This record gives sequence, C-alpha cells and structure tokens, in this order.
Amino acid sequence: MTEVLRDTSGVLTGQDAAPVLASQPMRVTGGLVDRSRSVRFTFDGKSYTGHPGDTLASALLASGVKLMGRSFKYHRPRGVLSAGSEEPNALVELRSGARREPNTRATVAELYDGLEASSQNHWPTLAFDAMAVNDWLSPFFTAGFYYKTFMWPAAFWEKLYEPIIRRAAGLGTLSREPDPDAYDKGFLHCDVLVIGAGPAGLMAALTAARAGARVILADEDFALGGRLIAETHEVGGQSGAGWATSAVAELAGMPNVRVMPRTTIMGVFDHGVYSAVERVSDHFAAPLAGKPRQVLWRVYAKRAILAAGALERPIAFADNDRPGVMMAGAVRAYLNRWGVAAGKRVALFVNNDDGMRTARDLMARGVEVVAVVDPRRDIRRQAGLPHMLGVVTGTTGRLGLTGINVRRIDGREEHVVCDALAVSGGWNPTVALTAHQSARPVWDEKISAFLASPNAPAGLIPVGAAAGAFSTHGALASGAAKAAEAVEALGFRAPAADLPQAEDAPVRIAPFWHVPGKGRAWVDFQNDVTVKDVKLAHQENFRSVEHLKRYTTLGMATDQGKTSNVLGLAVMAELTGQSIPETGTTMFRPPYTPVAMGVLAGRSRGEEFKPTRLTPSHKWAEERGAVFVEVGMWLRAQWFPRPGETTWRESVDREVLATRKAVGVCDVTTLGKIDIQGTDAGLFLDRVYANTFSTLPVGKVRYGLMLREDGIVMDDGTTARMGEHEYVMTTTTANAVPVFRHLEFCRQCLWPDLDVQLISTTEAWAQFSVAGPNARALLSRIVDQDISDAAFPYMACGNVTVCGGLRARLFRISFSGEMAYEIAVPTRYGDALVRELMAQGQDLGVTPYGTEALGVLRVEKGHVAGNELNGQTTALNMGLGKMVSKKKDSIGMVLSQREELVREDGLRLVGIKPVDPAAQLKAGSHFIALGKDPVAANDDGWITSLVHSPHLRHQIALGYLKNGAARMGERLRAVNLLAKTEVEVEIVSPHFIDPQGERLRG
Amino acid sequence: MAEHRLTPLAPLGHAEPIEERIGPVLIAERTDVAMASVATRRGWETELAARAAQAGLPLPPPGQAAENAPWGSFWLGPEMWMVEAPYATHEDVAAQVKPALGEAASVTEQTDAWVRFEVAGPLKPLFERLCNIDLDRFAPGSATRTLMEHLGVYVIRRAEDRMTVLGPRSSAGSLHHAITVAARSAF
Amino acid sequence: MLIPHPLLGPRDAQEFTYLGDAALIDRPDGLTEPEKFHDYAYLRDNPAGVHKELWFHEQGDRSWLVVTRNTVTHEILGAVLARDTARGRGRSK
Amino acid sequence: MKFSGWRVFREALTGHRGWTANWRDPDPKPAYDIIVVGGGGHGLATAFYLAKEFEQASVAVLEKGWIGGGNAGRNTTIIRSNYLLDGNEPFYEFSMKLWEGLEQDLNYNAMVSQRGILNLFHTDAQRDAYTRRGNAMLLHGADAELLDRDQVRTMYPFLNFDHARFPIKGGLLQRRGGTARHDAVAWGYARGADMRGVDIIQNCGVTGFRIENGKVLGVETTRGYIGAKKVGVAVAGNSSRVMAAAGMRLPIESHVLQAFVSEGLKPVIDGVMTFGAGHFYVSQSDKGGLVFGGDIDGYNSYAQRGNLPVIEDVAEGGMALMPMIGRARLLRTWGGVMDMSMDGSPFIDRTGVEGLYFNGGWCYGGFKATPASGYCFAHLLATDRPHATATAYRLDRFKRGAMIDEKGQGAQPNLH
Repeated sequence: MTEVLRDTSGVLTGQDAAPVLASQPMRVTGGLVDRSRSVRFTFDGKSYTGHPGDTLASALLASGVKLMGRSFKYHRPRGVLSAGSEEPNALVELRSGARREPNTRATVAELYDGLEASSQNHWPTLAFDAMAVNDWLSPFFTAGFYYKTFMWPAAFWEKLYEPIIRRAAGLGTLSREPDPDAYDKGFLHCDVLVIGAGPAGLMAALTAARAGARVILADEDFALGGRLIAETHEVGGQSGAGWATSAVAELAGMPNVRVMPRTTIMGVFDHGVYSAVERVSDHFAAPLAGKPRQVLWRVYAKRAILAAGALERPIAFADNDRPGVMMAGAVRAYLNRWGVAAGKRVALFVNNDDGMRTARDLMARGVEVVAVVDPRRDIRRQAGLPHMLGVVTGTTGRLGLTGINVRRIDGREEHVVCDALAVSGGWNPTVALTAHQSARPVWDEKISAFLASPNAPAGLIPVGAAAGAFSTHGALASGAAKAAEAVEALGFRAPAADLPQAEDAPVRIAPFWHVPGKGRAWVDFQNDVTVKDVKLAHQENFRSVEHLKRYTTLGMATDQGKTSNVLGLAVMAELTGQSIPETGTTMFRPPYTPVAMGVLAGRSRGEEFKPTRLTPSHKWAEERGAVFVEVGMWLRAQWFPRPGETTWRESVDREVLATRKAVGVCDVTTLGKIDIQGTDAGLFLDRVYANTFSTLPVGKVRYGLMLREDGIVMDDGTTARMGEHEYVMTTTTANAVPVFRHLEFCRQCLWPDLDVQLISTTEAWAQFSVAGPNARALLSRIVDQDISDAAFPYMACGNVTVCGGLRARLFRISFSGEMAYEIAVPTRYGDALVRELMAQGQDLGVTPYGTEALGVLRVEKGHVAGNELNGQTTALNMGLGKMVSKKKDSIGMVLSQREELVREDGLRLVGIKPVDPAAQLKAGSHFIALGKDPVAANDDGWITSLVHSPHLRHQIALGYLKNGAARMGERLRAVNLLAKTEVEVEIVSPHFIDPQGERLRG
Repeated sequence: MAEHRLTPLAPLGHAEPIEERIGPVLIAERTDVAMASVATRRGWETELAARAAQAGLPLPPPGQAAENAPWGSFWLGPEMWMVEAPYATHEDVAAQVKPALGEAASVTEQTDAWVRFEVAGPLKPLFERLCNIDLDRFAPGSATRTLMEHLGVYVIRRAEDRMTVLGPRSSAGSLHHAITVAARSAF
Repeated sequence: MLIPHPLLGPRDAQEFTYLGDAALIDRPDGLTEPEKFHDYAYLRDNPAGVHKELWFHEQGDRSWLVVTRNTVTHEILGAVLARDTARGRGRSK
Repeated sequence: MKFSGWRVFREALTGHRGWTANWRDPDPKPAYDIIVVGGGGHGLATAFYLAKEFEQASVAVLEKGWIGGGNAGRNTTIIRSNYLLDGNEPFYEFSMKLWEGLEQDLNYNAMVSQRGILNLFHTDAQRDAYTRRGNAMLLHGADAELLDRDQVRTMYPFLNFDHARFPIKGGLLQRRGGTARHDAVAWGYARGADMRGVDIIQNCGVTGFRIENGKVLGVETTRGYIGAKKVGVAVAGNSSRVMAAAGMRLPIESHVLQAFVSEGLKPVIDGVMTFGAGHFYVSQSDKGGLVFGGDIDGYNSYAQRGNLPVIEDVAEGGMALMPMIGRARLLRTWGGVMDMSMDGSPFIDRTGVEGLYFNGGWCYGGFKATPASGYCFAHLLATDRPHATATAYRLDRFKRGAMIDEKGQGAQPNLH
C-alpha cells in the first residue's frame, strides 16, 4: 500500500522542481514520481533512468523517446497514444529469457530497477524497419484483399502465399520456454465490489464502508485516484491527489474494507461472480520466493459499483498516427502525474472544452502551446490561448511529429511546427463490463457516447464518468448516491454523505469524427485500419458493425478497440447516412484487458495439473522398484521388474506364469466400492443391474452387468451380499464416480421412497487380489478363520479377521481365472498386509503382479474390461445377452432390445490368435476377410485388447467381429494400415484357458 | 484396540503423522479419529433421533457440526451424518454405533477413507486461496463439503483459528501439497 | 453461476454436475409402457427460456436438485430437492 | 465480378473504386421454390450448391440477423476428417475433399490451410483407440499417421514432455486437417450463391411455418409471409426453437461452447493440436493469435457467452500441455450456442411435414462439416434422396438403435 499513499503535496505548486536532468530532457516540475530515487532500465539495449512511480512509457517520454513500436500491417512508426491500459501503440517485449512477455503495454508497465524492454515487429531495427515496405504497398493491402487473391495456382496458397503471410503474423514473440513463475488463485466475498478508485469509486467505497458493508476496492493502476492524480482539479480545498490519498488512507484503515491496487476486474459472470487479476509481483524483476506472480481472484459480490471512468477517443485525419500525436488526457496525465512534457511545442486538436484544460496545464508548467485547433464555431475563447478555428488536415515527420497542417474555417491552410499534438474527440464511458453478459450499450445524444444498457447485469451499477457524469463533482455525487442505494438495498443504513467541493463543468462537445480529405486517416492504430478501409467495407456491403469489424479487423487488436470502435462506427454511420444507434453498437467480451494464461491456470500445471491418487501399497511397490502407470487419477504398479530382466515383457510374463503356477498378489483398491444398505437394497439392485440380485443369498457374490438407459453397457463388477440388508458393490476403476452419481439419481429421482442408502467406501479399504493355485494356502496363514473350499466356496464372501484379530473382508472372486480371493483391510493396514502376504508366501512362490499382468490374465480368461466396455457396446455384443432379464424392469432393459442392437449379424466378442504364433498383432487393427480389399465396405470389426500369453507362448487378443459367434475357426486378416502391416488370424473362443472354470472352483 | 501383528501407515506414507508450521499456521496430519457414516432408514426418522439422543450421538442440521464427548459429528447430506470418535477407544466405530441405532440407521465405516488435516492459525489468508467458503459467514461449528484444488473435501470449523480438512485418503499427498503451497503464498 | 441450494444456500455451480431436463424424473415403466422409452430418453423440449433441470451436488451433499433456470439469461428462479419433485410427480417405490 | 490478383492490382491503381457489393440486399419475393432458413455457413452453403450443382433458380436464404453471425463466425476454424464410425467418416471425408477445392469453387480465398491436426494420446488404451480410428480413416480413403513420442517431440519441442502429470505417448496425425478462415467461408458461399441468383435476406427472422394437410406452404417472418415449395431449416443452436414452430421435438439440447484467442504472437504452432488428458485444443491464426478452446459449459443455454470455470479449465489444459503459454495473454473469449445431439452426430433428413427438411445436431463440430452439410442438404432438398455420404443422419435412428456415438457417452448431449 505504501506507494498508493505516497505524499502528493506540491502537485500544483511544483515546489519539488528538480533541475532538468540531461538524461530526462522532457521531465518538468511536479508529479507523483519519487525524484529522490532513480531507477535504471533499458529499452532496445540502451540504458535510461526514471523514478519510482514512473511507468515505462512515462520514463521513456521523459527521456525524450517518442518512437516505441511499429504497427501490425504497415509497420508504421508508433509512439504512445494514451496513458493507460487502452494503449494500442506502445507495445514492447518486457523482460527476457523464459520471463519474456510479448505485447506488454509500456503505459501500464510499472518501472522497476533493472527493467528490460525491447520493441517488437520490425526488422532489422525499430528506427529502420525493412518491413515498412508494406506501407508503400498499402494501396494493394486494403481490407480483405487476401480474400480476393492468392487463389492461383491452387497449390501455391499453402506452399508460398500463406507461409509469407504467417511469417509476418503477430507482434511479440513467445519465449518457447516454460513460464518459470508461479500463479495462485483464490475466492473473495463481499457486499460491495467497487471497480475503479477514481473520484466516483473512492466516494462510493467510502459511503459503503462507512455504512458497515464489506467492501472491496479494486483498481488496475498501482497508484489510486484515477483522473484525480492526472488532473489539477481541487477537491475539498486540497489537491485532487491529496484528497485521494486521504480517502485511500481512511479505507485502508477500516477492517471491513480490502483495498486492492494493481487489480483488474477482467470479467463479469453469472450471479455476481467477478474475476479479478491481482498483479502481485509484476513490479519486481522476479517474484519473491514462494510468492506468485499474479493471483486470480473470483470475487462473489452482492453488488458492484462500476467506477471505471472513461476513455478519450481520437479524431481521424490524415497521418494522425505519427509518434507525438497523443490523446489530450494522456498529455495531461504525463504532465500532472509524472511531470513529463509530451513535447516542447505542443499543439491541440479538440472538439470539446475538456481539451482546453490541456493547454492551461501545459502553459502552467512553462510548456509552449502553439495552437488549439477546434472545429466548433461556438467555442469560448480563453485569453492567452492560440485558438485556431478549423481542423488538422495532416501531419509531418517520419519517426516523430515535426508539424501539422491546419485548414481554418475560412479555408486558409497553414503548417504549424510542433513536436506533439494533443487530440480529443470526446470521452467514451468505460462500460465494457456492463456488456459482458451481452447487454448492448445504448447511445446517449447529450454526451455523444454509449452508456450502459438498462439490461446490464443485475447488481452492476455504473457511476461517475462510467455513467456519463464527467465532472469531478458529478463523479463524487453519483458515487455516493449509488453506493448508498446499493448498501441500503442490502439492509445497511448509509450515513448522509458529506461531498467535498469540486468542479462541475458541463459537457460541451460537438460530435466530430474525422477530417475528410486525401491520405490515410487512422481509425485503429494497431491494426492499421483507416477511414478508407471502412469506406471499402461499406462499398462491398460489409455494413453491419460485425461485418465491418471482421472484414477490416477494426477493434480486434490487443486493445480490443477501446480507442477505435466508436470512431469506426461513427465513420460507417456517416457513410450510410444513418445515425450511430441505427448503424449499430459496440460489444465487449471478457477479459477487459488481456490476461496472462498462467494466472487463469493457477497452480494446476505440470505434475500438479490434476491430483494424484496413490494405492495403499504404493510405498511398498516403490521399494520393490515397480514401474507405475496413470490409470485415471491413480498411479498403479504396472509391473515389478527384477534384477536381470531387460524388457517389460520378461517381467510381465514372469508375473503371469507365477500367478498361474503358484500365487500372485495385486492391489485392486482402485476398483470402486459402494456400500448399499436398506430393506429395499435388493430390489434397488434388481433395477439398476440388468440381472437379478434380490435372490442372492447372504454371504455370496454375483457378477453384475449395469446398463445405461439407452441399453448400452455402462459398467460391470461384482456385488456381494454381506447381510440381509447390506450389499457391497464394486465398479470398474474408471466408472466409480459416474456409477455412484447414477445410483443416487435412481435413488433420489426415480424411486425416492425405496429404503436404500448409499455411500462410497472405495478408499476405506485396501483390497488385494490373491490369485493362483496357492492362494488358499497363503491366505490361510493370514486369515484367522477357516477358509477351506467347504467353509468358503467359490463366490463366497464374508467378514473375517486377519493376522490375529484385524477386521477384514474376504471375497472369493476371480478376474484371472485362477482360484482367487480378494482380501480387504482398513486402508492404513494395506501396506502392512501386502508385506505380510509377501513374507508368508515366500515358500509358496508368491509374486506381486501389476496392471499389465492383470491384463494378460483377464484376456487369457476372456473377461471384458475398459477396451471392450467403451460405451458403444451392448451385453449382446459381449456375449452376455442372456444376462439381461426381461422379467423385471431395469435401467436400459427396454432400449437394449431395439432392432439394430439385437441384429443376429451384429458385433460379437471373439478371441483372436495369429495363425503364425510368431506373428505380431496390433490392437486397433481391423478385420478384413481373406482376399478382400482393405476398404471400409469389407471392415468386419477390430481388435480391442492384445496381449502376449506366456501361457500359450503367442499373442492372443479380444475383439469385436460382425456375426462373430458364428465364425469360430474362421481365418481373417488383422489389418493395420497405419503401420502397413497385416497378420492372418484365427477366430477362437475368448476363453483361452480353462473354459470350464475348474481352476476357479479348485 | 484389536490385537494383531500389522502396523499402520499414515496417509502421507509415514509411520507417524507429520506436522508442518508455515508462518503463523500449523498444518497437522491426524490419524487418531475414527469415523462412520450414519444414514436414516426410510421411515425411521423420529426413531433414529430418539435413539441417537439416548446414545448421546449428536445429529446436527445441514451445514453444521456438533460435539458431545466422546462423540463428534457433522452433516453429510439429507438424512446422513458422519460420526467421529477417538480412534484409541473406537477403532471399530461402525460396530460400536450400529447396536445403539439398530434398524433405524445404516452405518458404514469411513475411518480410513479420509486423510485428516488440522489447521491452526489465521485461517482467512490461507483458506481464501484454497476453497470457496466465505469465512466471515462460516462460524465455528460450521461444516461443509467443497472443492479444493480439484478434490472434494470436508471442511469443519472447530474454532476461530482451527479448521479440520478431510480429503480423499488416496490423494493425501496432493491435498497436503495444495495446503502448504497456499500457506507459503499467503504468509 | 450460483445454485441456490434449498438446504445450504447459494453454492458455486462448480460443485455440481449437470444432467439435463427434469423430465428425466418421469421414467416410464419398462414392463407396462416400453413404447414410451424413445421419447423419454431422446426427445427434449430444449426451451429458450425457463427450464427445469437436474443438477447433482457432487462435491457437496450429494443431493439431486431440480433447478428452475432461464436458458437465455441464466437467471435462476429456484431450486428444490429432486426427491421432493419426484414424489410430487407421484413417484414412490 | 471475378476476383484475382490482377484485379486487386488494377483496383489498387484506380483507388479501389471498382469493387462492388459482395452480395445484394434484396427484398423478399412473395414466394420461392426453396427457402433455406438460417444464413450461417450451412445455410449459405446449401443455397450455393442448390444453385450451382442442382440448378435451382428460385432459392432464398432467410437470416434473422447478419449472415455468418452465429457459429460460422464464432468457431475455432478447424477442418478435419478424423472420425471413427462408418456413419460419420465418409461424410467428413467428402467435406474435406470439398474444402480442398473450395477457393476455386467459390473464386474466394477462404484460406483453407492443411497444416495438419494432431490428436495427442497419453495412455495405452488411448493409443489402441486411436489405432482403431486411424485405421478406420484409412479404410475410408482418408489420411492418418500414428506418431510416437519422439516424432511428436520433433514436431512440437516446446510441449511438456518431462514434467507432465499425464505424459505424452504419441499422437494421431491427419496432415490434411487444418484450418480455414471462418468468416470468409460464410462470405464466399454468400457471394457465390448471390452471383447465382440466390436472394440472401438479412434481418428476416422466421416466426412460424404455414402448414396445411401435413404439407408446408411457406414461412411467416418478421418481414411478412413468404411462400415456398420446400423449406430447409439449418439454424444450429436454434433448431429446437424453430422446429417447435412446426410442432416437432428434437433429440437435441442447446449448449454454450466458449472459444478463445490470445494476443497476436509470432508463429509458434504450425498446425492444430488437441490435448488428450484435458480439455484443450489449439492452433495459431494467420494473424498470429493462438485460437483455442475446450469443453462446453455443460448446461442448457441460449446465451452466446459462458462462465469462468470453463475458462480456467481450458487454461489449465493449455498450461499442462505447453507451459510457455503462461506468458501469452488471453485477449478475447466468446460463446456460441451448439445444437448438441443425443449421440453427438448430426441430422440431415426429411421431417414428418411434407416439404419441410431439417439440418442440425452438429454439436461443436459444425464448421468442418460446412461444405458437405450444404452439399448433402442441397442434394436432399433438390432430389428428396439423401446423399450417399449422409444416409446415416436420420432422425429416426434412435428408434432403431442405430446411434452414431463416437465418444460412447450415450443419450446425454453435454457429454459428447
């Protein structure tokens, strides 16, 4: 906060008049910069100095630098136009290396010691840019010229023309390196959000805060006060800046107020959600350790006061884009806030009284004003001002302004020598945020500008200049009044506001948009859109505002037309002979000013892009040197390499063989587990599963098939009946969340009176599959109860204790085809249990296996998994059609019976093996009959899952094949056109081992 | 405590839960609380209230947490609560709660489904960077489920300067990382 | 967006998962009226204006809500527990 | 007037006085043979092909606002034919072939640019699915290549290969995919149709249909009644709204999809890229802006704007994939209203009303389909027979169980 509280006494008196430094020839007296300290910086490699409180633009101007950039299309020399975030011209690359930030507006870049900036979009140098040849070719490069050419010969567009155009694209350059800075996000809640800390915003914040409301005051600038620190008006008998300082001080001292400088409200979203970007570290060379560069705040506000002020608009006349041509308000800002003179001989071209302030302020600082050109016939002349009734018809000077051509009302033409021209075409209230929800601004004749639509978002209230109240008094008054209304609507009592004395000049403006004549008059400075382009758009019937924008690129540059849109619209209105409102209106969309992508992402990047879920045996598996794989959010052990194993196949084959020969252990905690209780639990399951569960005896497990309402298979898994009214459902790892959501939908929305309660227990239990001929032998050393085949047969389940009394759950189920169990203990003991299983199983040949072996085992057994359950297949496709009971109503039963889904010749799950055992298949290969062409018409299906079966010593696969059930033994080609390979395969039963299932029951 | 030969592992993967002080806040992993969910059986609403009251189990209204030693509890959803008790005395808390409620409720063990962090210190600068709750309107005794860095968590405000955060146990590391990074950013 | 949860007050829509038209509550009976399933599963009024729709408080209390929202302005006119709506439409067991 | 480099040159020397309106603004005639409702890309393309390929002399396009102002002017300009299913791939490949000849067809440079589209994959299962898809594309005569991690790295070295939560394992590349200048597509079709006598009538909203004995006679509009022998509706996000006026309920929901563009930057990304572990896809325009997007907001909406969570989600995807993007600035966001269908695939079909035809359900994939959609709709309107590549796009396919569900998400539009 210290910098916004900087003492500003003497802004008017200029008592701190410092000797003009040779290095800062344009620095004059006064301003809010701290002249006691110097700040060193470089621009295009050359060193300069400025002061704390400077922006890059003010410091460069102080140093006499006018040329700061090049325009996009014609590469015209460009200097500063504005003193704020609306700047279209002075864009630089800030910082270097991985921190390089292209297209940074010098007008808002806060100066810090060691700042590095370089100009953009030129070759070889800023002062001599070969690409400026485009300016000479401009007669050809009119709006949309590229739509009319580059068509012949056809091939040349991509090979020749476009590459040239692309090379010219863009302004600044990305570093191509990862952004090294951190970003953060957060949430703020308040009664009143005040957007902008000018006179209206400060008064609104004071009013709301004094009433006791929770207030957030945000301003994009690093120094608060808005125009108060750029003008010389007095407020309440002191300098405007002085009043602002004390207002900010009062607010900063209140517990119910949060003052946020360097914070831009970038968007207005539904129901009072505002997004704010706080630039925490951009005024340092680099963020402090552990601190973010910027923070994205989502602000939840009951009301928002829009005190964003107004933006001055240019006038279009020939060559109005030269460095040295600036907005009048900006000239005053540089003079009054930063103590910088825009030039030594300054001219003005204005259509309103506001412009005359500029002349007075300049002369007060001893800057020579050579002409005040004004097209209005009824101006109130002021003594001592070099008034010229007329218009500016052109300018001179290549890299910087050297003079202007003036045509007086009586027709006399003359050239006036000057090095700066201050232009004012009037002010546009900053209503951008009010249009973020598609409420189009409405034209107001009195001020010749757009105001917020009555349909603007509820609770977003424009005040001050943003509401067309341009005088300081008007701003203070409307800020106080609207804030009082707002807080009283929220139930607070607002004390009567004591408004400080301030000027209340009326708006005297005669709309004046452009000076007709030869030469190019710029409307959009960055994109090089001139009055001629607007005329051409009109001529070619691109007359709707949206067509105009898209055809000419008007308002599509980094400034989003803040200074150009209304002017372009006005010129189009002149051409169509319609009024401005008839011609159209300007729209605004988020963000208000461009926002770094990094801050929108916050901390979700790199390895923290999404959370990581670890299994209970993760630590143990790490110690065993397991290779891990991402399965959804989970990290699972993929295989466990042993010393000497050189390929993953070796490890996986060993794990598979050991499991089939002895016993394997695999962490299956990731499977979803849902606890289902209640007297109607069985009935509920009958409705959500295609098969029946109410008949399942207590202590038994059954495989269940769950359909979507459209009859396609949603998920599968086993469900165990642990008690009369208690079931435990398992889901696939991938579908745990959607299945739970679906079950709650059925429970709450379809059958709200069923007595059934659901809760996920996925993470409460660490569950391991223990599979293989020695599984029982191993588990009997762990489980305290009798688990003989008689006591605990195939598909049994129950509560047991392990290792001398720890409660556990045992399920005798198998995914591998072996005699297998799944044993579950409270998660905190998962690590200990797997170590115990390994220790106890030594002599039984126990082997841990990962997801790869799991996949091999299930394919050998012909079980479907993710690749088969792809959301496109039915129970019938999987060969499980009989499981869909027609005797009861269940989700998906009806629609699963539609004609196209029950075709005899439809897809069926089949097993595949290569005719040549040595052949290598690829999952995703398609089936083509022998002798037929590999074209879509002959496409019979595809391979879903492929593994190498160490058991059979060749590859085996599952796949879907048209009419597959009837084609056992048939030979086909598995074609992989991507690799230009094909393998002859034989269609077999998907059950490659133990089709009768003796092993399961063994 | 049941007698057996297995030794537990804390959610962050260490034998003992870990603590970390960052600036003014202390972020402590805790494993000494057992939990079970209690859901009303359809039609047993009044009966459950009575039995819970008799057993001294508080069943607070939506958005609230309550305590009545040794029990604590907070609201999960319509007709559903999470009951807490000291792990030392209530390791198998579901089995200890069920008899008291009988047919009136479905009771499910939840203890190890969650990682528990107790955060002590100035809460606002930290939690405004973590989740979307208005702390000025989240007085002690408030409990809610919300999102924290893509994770569904429960936050329970125990006191002006103490918050419990319950997150999915499998994501303990990610949640801990989120909280500590936010703390470093805030303080 | 903020969803006015009937039990918890305004909650950020990010905590919710959207399903669609609340007419999905009116599931026909598979045994007695199978012919109604196509329209139930596939056809939507999709109004430009007031829309009753199903939101699941996935990162909250796991309630399914029926939210009345204007699809043109996004203004929300109310929200109730879907369970109550379902009962109101005669759904029970 | 014929456009050419020579013409541009001559006009430059003569002050561009010779350029004329790209399309007229005629008043509506009392009646037309065929009325196309909707002056977006699909409607204008339909009119163009009706006039050019099917010699229809009496055609009007009715647009409630300004042409190309809907999704035609709001999309991320991607063209591709990398579909999996038989119902889709032939159609999108036909569209790709039309794109490839578009400039010459229209005598308008819509900047069709085949710089390639790369779908990244991050798991073995994704690789298998893309292998299946790539092969399906090749079986249908399209082009496809499967790249491994190193090949992707050579193409885009700045992607996050080393510190990723979901490491890149490879990608499915279609070199013929790319982008086209979206506005120019609408304007080119409009100019081409206008030159062939089609009346393009802007600011003319259709408020109802005049239907007698199950046959359409014409449309009521904000500019009065206009008779028609046939009416084709191609209004994307407004499909349900408009067809309701003909008494139809559709298997469609309207959802908002946001799109984004960064400040202009010197070229870094040549082609189009999609992230396989999050919602993010990106390309770079000829003006230098990174054009990107992600998932739909997910709730029914007719507002052409979205909310913050999706903006953040997309930015997270961007940072996860290419962490250099952190210092690029988001310049502008906007939203379009998508006609999300129940299986993620479109409809080009007759309706229960004789003479009334429907084109819609394009979800967020309508732009790439523009030429084929126009051609096939014109074919149906002119001949009453579906075009060979669009036979699957029937409104009754859900009754038969003939869904075209590329993503396997079922009857929930916001998941497609």
